[in-house]
Amino acid sequence: MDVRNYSITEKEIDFQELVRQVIHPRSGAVATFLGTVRELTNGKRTLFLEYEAYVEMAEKKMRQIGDEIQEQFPESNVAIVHRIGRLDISDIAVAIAVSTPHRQEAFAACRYAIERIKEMVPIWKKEHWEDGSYWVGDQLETTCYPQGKPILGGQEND
Amino acid sequence: MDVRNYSITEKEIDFQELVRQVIHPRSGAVATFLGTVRELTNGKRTLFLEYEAYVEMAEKKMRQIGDEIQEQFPESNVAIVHRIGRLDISDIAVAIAVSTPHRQEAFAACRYAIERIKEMVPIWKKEHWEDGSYWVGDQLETTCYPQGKPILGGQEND
Amino acid sequence: MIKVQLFAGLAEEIGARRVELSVPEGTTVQQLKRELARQYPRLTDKLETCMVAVNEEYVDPDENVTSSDTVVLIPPVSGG
Amino acid sequence: MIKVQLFAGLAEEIGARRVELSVPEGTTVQQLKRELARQYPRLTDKLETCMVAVNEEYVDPDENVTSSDTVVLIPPVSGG
Repeated sequence: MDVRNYSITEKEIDFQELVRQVIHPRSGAVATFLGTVRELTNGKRTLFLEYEAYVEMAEKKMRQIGDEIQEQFPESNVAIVHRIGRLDISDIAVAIAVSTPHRQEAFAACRYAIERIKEMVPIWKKEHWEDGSYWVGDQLETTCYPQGKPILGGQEND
Repeated sequence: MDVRNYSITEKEIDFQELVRQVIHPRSGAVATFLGTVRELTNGKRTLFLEYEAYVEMAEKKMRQIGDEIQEQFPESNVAIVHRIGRLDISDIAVAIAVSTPHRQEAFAACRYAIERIKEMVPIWKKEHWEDGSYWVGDQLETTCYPQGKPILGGQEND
Repeated sequence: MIKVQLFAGLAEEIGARRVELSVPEGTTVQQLKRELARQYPRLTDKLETCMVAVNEEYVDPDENVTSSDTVVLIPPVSGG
Repeated sequence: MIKVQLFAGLAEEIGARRVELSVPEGTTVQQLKRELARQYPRLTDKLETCMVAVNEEYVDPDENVTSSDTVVLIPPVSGG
């Protein structure tokens, strides 16, 4: 699998290109997931988001997620791209595409990918509101790592 | 919801446009599903497929599926397009996009949509091989409707 | 006279996408299928697994149809 | 001297993306965090919820680090 299938970008995500990367004669199904910037979270209005990544490790971890999926589903093809920088409402922050011979596997793999990204890919999000801003994952109500390693289930934007 | 969100087309599916139709400030997640033409089914090589639809009713039934989803997930947006005519290997036959505030609902709704399409939207597929062709759903091994109405689970291409 | 539309394998089997059947107004869907099978014996097996849509909705076999209805035979679907 | 990279809220808190700590070669990740908290007391709470990546892999607190390692503090992630 090509390394470009897993990337961090500062540009708008080319969704069509991502899907093209995974479509394959052996596949009958492509499931994709897009995380978009939502305006309201818990009743609070977001103005925009700022994403930052430890790029080298983030790309490596996204590739690892792809490898994990291909271990479970040997005939799958995976592509993941995450955008960083300033993102406005409705912008696409993350896009995942997985192709498999049959649809059940495509859905399962796609869900797995987004859960794993939220669990352990070193990317951070700063919310900006009218009255302030904060780094999600940086406040009391968010994930902490009592075991020193990521566990499932943090604060969710989608 | 706009009627154009549910359509049968003879042209290549504009996937990006489909996603654009469902992205919404209230949404944080878009799940999509693409059914693509797979080359091998049960070890047999497909040359191409031919899809036919009872267009008026198919669009009406796809819209009904969207309505069923919006009943379950009031904040969802749905778009479905199915292509007909001759489709070659790796061409996209059906594309579904669902946006919701959170990702669990988007995945659930997207899966629901494809199952329902396969269950009851009047579209038919003819497989063409080196040594012949047949209308799927027209042979002994495929779905029959003992109750006179569609039941879940037919022959699957994806 | 009731017009019936055919699709996919059904249309191919008899080389027509539309047939007219002389059945009384208000006949049931079931009777309509029986008349079709009588006129086109090759359709008999396929008709057994067919649904019928009247005015773009699936109907039960005991539904009545008239000449103003749009009647369509729906073989098992295979879209997606 | 061990160089440590910081991201997100951690970097913002001290206004730097990189700090150098004079700790002995082969010190543990846990000791490194303690030294950081000593030099930057404002980071203390945040450090508790931080992971540490050495050469782009998450490591346990008792892992040893040397000056040739790439050491990065990873606050709880929030991508996706």
